[in-house]
Amino acid sequence: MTEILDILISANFWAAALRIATPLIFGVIGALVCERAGVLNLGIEGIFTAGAMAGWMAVWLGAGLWGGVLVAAMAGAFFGLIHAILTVPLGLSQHVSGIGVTLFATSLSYFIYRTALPDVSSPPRIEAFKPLDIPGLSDLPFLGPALFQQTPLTFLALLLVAVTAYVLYRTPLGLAIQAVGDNPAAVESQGLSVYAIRIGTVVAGSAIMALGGAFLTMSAFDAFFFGMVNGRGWICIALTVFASWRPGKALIGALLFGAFDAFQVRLQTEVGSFIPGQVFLMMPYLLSIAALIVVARRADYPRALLVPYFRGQR
Amino acid sequence: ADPVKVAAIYTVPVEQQWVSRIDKALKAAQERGEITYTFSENVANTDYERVMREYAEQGMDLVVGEAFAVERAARKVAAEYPDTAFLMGSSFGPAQPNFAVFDNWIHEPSYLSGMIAGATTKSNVIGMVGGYAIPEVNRLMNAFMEGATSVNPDVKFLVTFINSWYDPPKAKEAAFAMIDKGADILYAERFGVSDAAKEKGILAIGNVIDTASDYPGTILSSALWHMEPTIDKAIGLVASDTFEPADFGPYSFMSYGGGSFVVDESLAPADAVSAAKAKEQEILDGLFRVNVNDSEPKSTM
Amino acid sequence: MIRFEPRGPSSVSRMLGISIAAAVAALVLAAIPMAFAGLSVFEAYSLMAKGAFGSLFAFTEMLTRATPLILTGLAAAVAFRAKLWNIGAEGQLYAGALAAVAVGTGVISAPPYLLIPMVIVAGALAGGLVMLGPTLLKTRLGVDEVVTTLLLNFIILLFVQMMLEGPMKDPMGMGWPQSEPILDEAALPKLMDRMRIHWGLVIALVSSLGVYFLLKRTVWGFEIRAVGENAAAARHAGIPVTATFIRVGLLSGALAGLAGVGEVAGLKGYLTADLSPGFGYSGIVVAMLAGLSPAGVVLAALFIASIFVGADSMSRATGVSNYLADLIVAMALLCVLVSGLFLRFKIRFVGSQANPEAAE
Amino acid sequence: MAGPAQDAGVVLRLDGITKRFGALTANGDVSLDLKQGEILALLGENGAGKTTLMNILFGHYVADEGRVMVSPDGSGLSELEPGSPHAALQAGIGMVHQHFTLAENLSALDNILLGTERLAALSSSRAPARRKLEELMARSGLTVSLDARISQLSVGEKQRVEILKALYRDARVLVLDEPTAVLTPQESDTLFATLKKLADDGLGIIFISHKLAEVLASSHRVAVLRGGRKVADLPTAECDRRKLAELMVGHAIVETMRSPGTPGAPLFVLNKASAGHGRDALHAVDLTLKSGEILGIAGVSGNGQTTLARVISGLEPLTQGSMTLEGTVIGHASARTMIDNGLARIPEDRHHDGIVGAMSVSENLAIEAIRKPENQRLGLLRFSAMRERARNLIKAYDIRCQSEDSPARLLSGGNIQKIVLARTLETVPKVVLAAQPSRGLDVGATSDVHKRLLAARDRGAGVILISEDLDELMRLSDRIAVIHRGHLSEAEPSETLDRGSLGLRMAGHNAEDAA
Ligand SMILES: Nc1ncnc2c1ncn2[C@@H]1O[C@H](COP(=O)(O)OP(=O)(O)OP(=O)(O)O)[C@@H](O)[C@H]1O
Ligand SMILES: Nc1ncnc2c1ncn2[C@@H]1O[C@H](COP(=O)(O)OP(=O)(O)OP(=O)(O)O)[C@@H](O)[C@H]1O
Ligand SMILES: [Mg+2]
Ligand SMILES: [Mg+2]
Repeated sequence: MTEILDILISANFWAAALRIATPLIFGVIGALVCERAGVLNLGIEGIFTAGAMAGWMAVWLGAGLWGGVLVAAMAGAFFGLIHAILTVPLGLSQHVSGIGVTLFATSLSYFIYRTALPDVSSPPRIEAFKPLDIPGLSDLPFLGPALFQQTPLTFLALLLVAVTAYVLYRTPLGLAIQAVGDNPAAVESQGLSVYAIRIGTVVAGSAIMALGGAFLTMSAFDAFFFGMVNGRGWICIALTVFASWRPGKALIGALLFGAFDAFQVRLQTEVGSFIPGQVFLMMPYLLSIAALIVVARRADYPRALLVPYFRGQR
Repeated sequence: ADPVKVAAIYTVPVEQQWVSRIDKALKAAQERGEITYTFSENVANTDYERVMREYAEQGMDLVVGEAFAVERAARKVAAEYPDTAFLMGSSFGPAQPNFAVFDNWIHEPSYLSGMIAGATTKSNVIGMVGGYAIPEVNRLMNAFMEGATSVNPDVKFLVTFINSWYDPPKAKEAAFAMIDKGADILYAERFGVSDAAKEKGILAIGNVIDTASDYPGTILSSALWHMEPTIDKAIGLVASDTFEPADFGPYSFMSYGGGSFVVDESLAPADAVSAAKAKEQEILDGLFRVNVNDSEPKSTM
Repeated sequence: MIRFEPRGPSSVSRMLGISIAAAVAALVLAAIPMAFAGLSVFEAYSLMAKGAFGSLFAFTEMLTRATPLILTGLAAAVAFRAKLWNIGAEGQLYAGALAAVAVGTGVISAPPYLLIPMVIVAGALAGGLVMLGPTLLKTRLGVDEVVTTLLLNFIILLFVQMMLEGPMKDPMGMGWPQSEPILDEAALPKLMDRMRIHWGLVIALVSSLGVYFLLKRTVWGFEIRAVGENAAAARHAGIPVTATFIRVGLLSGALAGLAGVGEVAGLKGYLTADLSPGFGYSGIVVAMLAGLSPAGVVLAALFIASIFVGADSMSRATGVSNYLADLIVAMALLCVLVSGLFLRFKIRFVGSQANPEAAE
Repeated sequence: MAGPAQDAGVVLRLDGITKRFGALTANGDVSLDLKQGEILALLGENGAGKTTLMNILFGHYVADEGRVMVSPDGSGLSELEPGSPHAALQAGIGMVHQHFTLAENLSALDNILLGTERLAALSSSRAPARRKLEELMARSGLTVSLDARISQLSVGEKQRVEILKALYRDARVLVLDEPTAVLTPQESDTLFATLKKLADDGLGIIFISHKLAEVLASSHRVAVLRGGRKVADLPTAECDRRKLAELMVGHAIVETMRSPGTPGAPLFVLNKASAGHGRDALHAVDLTLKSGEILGIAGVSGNGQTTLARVISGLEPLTQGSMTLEGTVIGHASARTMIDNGLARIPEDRHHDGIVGAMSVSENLAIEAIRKPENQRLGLLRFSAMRERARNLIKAYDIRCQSEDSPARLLSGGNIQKIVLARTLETVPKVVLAAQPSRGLDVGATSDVHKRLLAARDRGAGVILISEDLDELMRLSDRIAVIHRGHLSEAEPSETLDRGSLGLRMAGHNAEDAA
C-alpha cells in the first residue's frame, strides 16, 4: 500500500503520466474535433504513423524541428482530406474509409521509409525536442518536475486543448462545427456549407492527430520505427467517447490513461515477481472500460455522427 | 562460381536488433560478391510458410530465417525442398536433410557485461527492460544477472517487459520508472532504454548491437552478437555443396567470434574490467561455462 | 458542383463494368508507387496475377488467406446489420483460438468425429461469450460498444499471451510462449495434399450461407434487420430489442471465434500470440465492402486476399520492399469503396453556371 | 412577360418551376407571385409538392426548369441563384422548415447566430445580437429564453426560434412549412397574430397548412397544389372549407362525424398510476376506458402524454399504481405482452416509432405479428403469405405505394400512417391507443384515420385518443379528460364540453375556473 502511495505522490510519476498522455491528447483532440463535425475518423492510427514518419523524415532531411511539426501536420491534413472527401461529399461508410485510410497511411509511410532508407541496420537519429527549462517554474517543488520539465510539444498539446475548447464554444466557426455534427440541415438552412465545414474540420482534426505521431518520433524518441504507434490511435477513439466529446474531459481522460500506464510500469517492478506482466499491461484498458461504465449514461453523442448528409435527399 | 542465391525471411522489420545482425552479415557477404541477397521483412506468422515456399520455388540455394513461432511448418517446408538449404533461428535442433539451426548464443558476453555492471553500480539496483519474455531474451538477461551477482551479491534487479519490439517511447518510460526506483544502470534490451539512461545521466548496458557511439559516455559495456561466422560458414558450405543440417549455434559463441564483450574502461572500475577480462579468457579457454537459463527473469526487489 | 441522384437496383452488366473500372483504377493508382520503386508496371501486374492465381499453390494460398477474412467479415456484417458496432473481432478470434487449443490439445481424448465438433463449438462459444460482455454493457448500462470491443482486443491478446506464458505453455516448446500442438484428432483436415488449404474454408462458406439464410428467411433475421434499421420502431412493435442484440452479439462473436478455430486447428496447429495479422480489423473492411451482405463477404474476402497474396508475391519476385503489398491493398480498397458510389448514385457534374439563360 | 405594373409590390415570383424525382414530377410548371405584406396559404394533399416547391425557393433543391425571382429591396425582381440557401438568405428569404432545422446541442441564441457571422471571426459577438433579438421579441411577441439549449425547449418554443432565425436576418419573405402541425391551439393563435403583425410591417409570408380553419382565418390568398401542379390561386375571401377540400383532393370530402357510441364494461383501467420523471412524468393517474367508447385525452404536448402512451404500450414500467386489462392486473408489461393482450398502438412519431423505413411495406405490415403462425413456421418466414396479406391490406386501407416490396421510407406521411393503422387495427384489437393520429395529415387522410378509429369503436374496442387538436377531440371522443403537468382530470362527456373551457384547462386552469 505504501508503495502505491509513494508512486502517486512522486513528481516523476506525474511527469511520466503527462509525457505518456501527450500523444493521446493530440489524438483525442483531433478525433473529437472530427466527431464533433459528425465524422468518425478511424484513420487515426494511420495518421499517427504518417505524422510520426513524415515529421521525423523532414527533420532528418534538415527541415528543423518546427519544420518537422509542420510537415507532420500537413501529412495528417493530407490523409484527413482523403477521409473527408470519401465520407463527406461522397458519403461513404466512415468505418471503412477510416480503416482504409489507416491501411493507406501506414503502408505508404512504411513504403516511403523503406524505399528512402533501404540500408539502415540501426535507424537514423535526429536531434529531438529537449525538455524546456522554464526559469522559475521548472524549479518549483513537485510542480516543477511534474509539469514544467516537458518538451515544447507537450505544452503545445495543452495549449491546443484550450484553443480547441475556445474555438468550439466561443467562435462562430465552433458553433458551426457543433451544429453540423448535430443537425447538418440546421447549418445548411442558415446558408453555410455543410461540406465545407465538415471537410475543413476533418482536415484540421487530422492534422492535430498527426502531431501525436510526431511527438513519438520527435519528442518521446528521436527515430522512426515500424509499428511504433502501437495502438495509441485506437485508444484515442475510446477516449473520445469517455470524454463525451468535450476538450476538457478529453484532457482528463488522456491524463488518466497516461497515469494508469505510468502507474502500471512502476507497479510492475514492485510486485512483478508474483503477478504476470500482462496483468499490468491490461490495466490501462480495463480501467478505461471501468471509467467508461461510470460515465456511460451521460455520454452525449453528436447526433449526426456517422450519418452522411446529402443535399436534397430524403 | 556463381554467387550463392540467399533469401532471408524476417518476421520483424530489419531494424529489429536481432534481425539486423543477420541482415548485416548477409549484406557483407553480398558486398564481397559471394551471394545474391534478397529478403522479406515483417512477414506475418500466417504468411511465413508461403514465403518460404515461394523462395524455395524461386530456386534459392539458401533460405535464412527465424523458425521460432513457425517451427513445425518451417520444418515441413524444408523437408519438401531438399535441394534448398535452410538456416533457421530455432530453439530446437537441426533436422535432415537440410534444416540447420542457429541462435543468438551470446550469454557469455552477457555474463561479462553483468560482471562489469555489478561492480559499477553504486545503488545496487539495476533495471532491465525487455520486449517479450522469450527464451532468446531471458537467456541473456539471466546470464547478465548471474554475472552481476557473481561480483556483487547485494545487487537487486528490476525487470519489465513492454510487450512490443518497437515502442521506444514505451521502453523509455519503463526505464524512467526504474530510474525513479533507484536504478543507476539499465540493461538496454530495447531501443529507448539507453536514451533514458543518457537523459538522466546514468549508465546503460548494450545488448546484441553496438550503440556506444550513439550514446557517448552512457554505454558502460555491451554484449555483442556477430552473425558473420554463422552466415559465412553456411554460405561456404552451400557454395561447396557440402551443406549439412547442423546446429550453427556455437558459431555465436565467443570462441568463434560470434559473440563479443566490450567495456568502456573510462566508466568502469579498473579492477572490474580486469576481472571481466580474466573471466573472458577463461571462457575462451573453455575453463568457464556460463549457465543457460531460459526462464523468465523476475524483479528481485 | 457534384450532385448525386439515387438510382434503383443496378443491372448485372453495370455492376460488372463498374467493378472492372474500380479494379483498373486501383491498378493505375498502384502503378505510381511501383514506378517509384523502379518496377516495370506490366511485368509487376502479371507477377501479381501469377502470385494469386498462377498455380494451384498460389490459388490455394489465396483461399487460405481468405478463409479467416470471410469469417471475420461475416462477424462484422451480422453485427453491423443490427447496428451493433463490433470492432472486436480480433479479440474474439483469439478467444476462439484459445478455446480451440484448450479443448484440442489433449485435455479430452475422443475420436475426430467428436473432437473436431467440440473444438469448433468451443471456439465459437468463446468468441460469442467475449462479445456478450460488451453487448450486455450496451443494453444494460448504455456503454458504447465500439469502445469496449476495441479495448477488449488489447485485453484479450494480453490474456492470450499470459496463458501462453503460463498455464497453457507448451512444455516441449523450449520456453517459447506457445501452446501445445492440437491433436491430430482435433485438427481440421486439409482439403488438399501438400497445400495449406483446410476445412476452415468449408466452415466459412457454410457460415456465409447460414448467415444469408438467417438474415433473409428467418424470424430472427427479420428482427435483426428491424432492430438495425430502426430500434425504436422495432421496440414499439414488440420486438425484443435487448434479446436481439444479445443474439446478434453472440452470433457475431461466434463467427469471429470460428476464424480463430480455423487458424489454429486448420492452419497452424498451435497457438502463438502472433496468430492473426489483423484479420479482425480487415473483417470490418470486408463486411463494408460487401455492403453487409453475406454473399458479398465471400467475394470481398477473396478480393482482398488475392490482392494481398498477389502483391506480396510480386514484391518478392521483383525484390521490392514487401511493404508495397499492403500499400496496393489499401489503394485497391479505397478504389472499390469509391466505385460503390457509381452503383448507388447517378453522379452529375453541374457547372457553376446552372442558369440556362446565362448562356444565351 | 409581366409588365412593370404587374410587378408592383411583388417581392417573390416563382416562374414555371418543374422538379422531377426520377419518374415522379413533384412540381409541374408552377408559377406563383407573392406581394409585400401579403399572407399566402399554400395548400395541397400530402405529397402534392408543397415542401418541394418551397425547398426550391430556398435553394435546397435545384429546379429542373423555371426560375425564382426576388426583389430583395423592393426595387425590382432579379433572378435568384439556384441551389444556394446562402443566396436565398442574402436575398431576404427566411424559411421555417417542416421539420425543425435546429442544432439541439446549442442554445437558442447560438442557433439564431449560426451563419450570420464570419466563420473566421475570433469570437462570437453575442451581446449585440442579444440586444437586437430582445427588441425583436418584444416587437413580435415571439419570446423564448435565448440561453436555453434547444433540446430543453418545447416544440412551440422551437417554432418561435425558427421564426426568430428568419427575422434576425431581416427577412423580407417568410416561408413557413406546416408551422402549426405541432402547436397547440393557443400557440397557433399567437403565431398567426404575430404573422399578421409581421405582414403589416411589410413582410411577404407564405405558409403551408392542412388545417383549413386557420387558412381561412389568417391568409389573404390561397394557392392549391394537386399532384405537383397549381390548380387554384384565389383570394381567401372567395373560399370556404368545402371548396378548399375539394380543390385539394379533386372531389368532395365528407367530414367524419361521430354517432353516439354504446359504451360497455370497463376494459382498461389505470389506478393511481405514476411513471417517468421530470417534465413528462405521470402522477397518480386514474383512467377508465370502457369498451365501445373513444376516450379523448386533451393537453398541451409535454404534459405527460408521451409517458402515458409509453406506459400503456408496455414500454415503460409504472413506478406506482396499477394497470388492469379486462380485469387482470398487468404486472410486468412489455410491448410484446401488451400487443398480445390486444393493444393496438398508433405512435405519435410515426416515422421514428411506427415504421422501419428501410424495410418493405409488407414487412412493416407484418412486423407486430412476425412471430404469429401466419407469418412464420418453425422460425422461417412465410414470405408469400406475408405478401399476400400485405396486398390485401394495401387494397383494404388504400395504401398508396408502388408495390408491397417498396421500402416504407418512400411513402408519404399519410400512407405511412395507413400502414400503422392497417397492421394494428387488422388484429381486431380490444384497446386502441392513438397518439396524435392525424398530425401532419391532409384532409383526406385525416378523415380516413377518423373513420377507422370510429369503426374500431363501433366494433367494440375502447379507443384512447391523445391529441392536441381540439376539433379532432370534439369530433371523435365520447368522453374527454385533460392532462396537465402529469395529472389527468376526470373524463367528462364531450357534449358537456366546449373548446374554450377545454383550452383553458389545457393551459392549467381548473374546471371551476373554466366554468
Ligand atoms: N435507437 C437505438 N439505437 C441503438 N441502440 C439502441 C437504440 N435504442 C435502444 N438501443 C439499445 O438497446 C437496448 C435495449 O433496449 P430495451 O431494454 O429498452 O429493449 P426491450 O425492447 O425492452 O428489450 P427486451 O424486451 O428484450 O427487454 C438499450 O439499452 C440501448 O442500449
Ligand atoms: N428528395 C426526394 N427524393 C425523392 N422523392 C422526393 C424527394 N422529395 C420529395 N419527394 C417526393 O415528391 C413528392 C412531393 O413531396 P413534398 O414533400 O413536396 O410533399 P408535400 O406537399 O410537402 O407533402 P406533406 O403535406 O406530406 O408535407 C412526394 O411524392 C415525395 O415523396
Ligand atoms: Mg426490456
Ligand atoms: Mg411537406
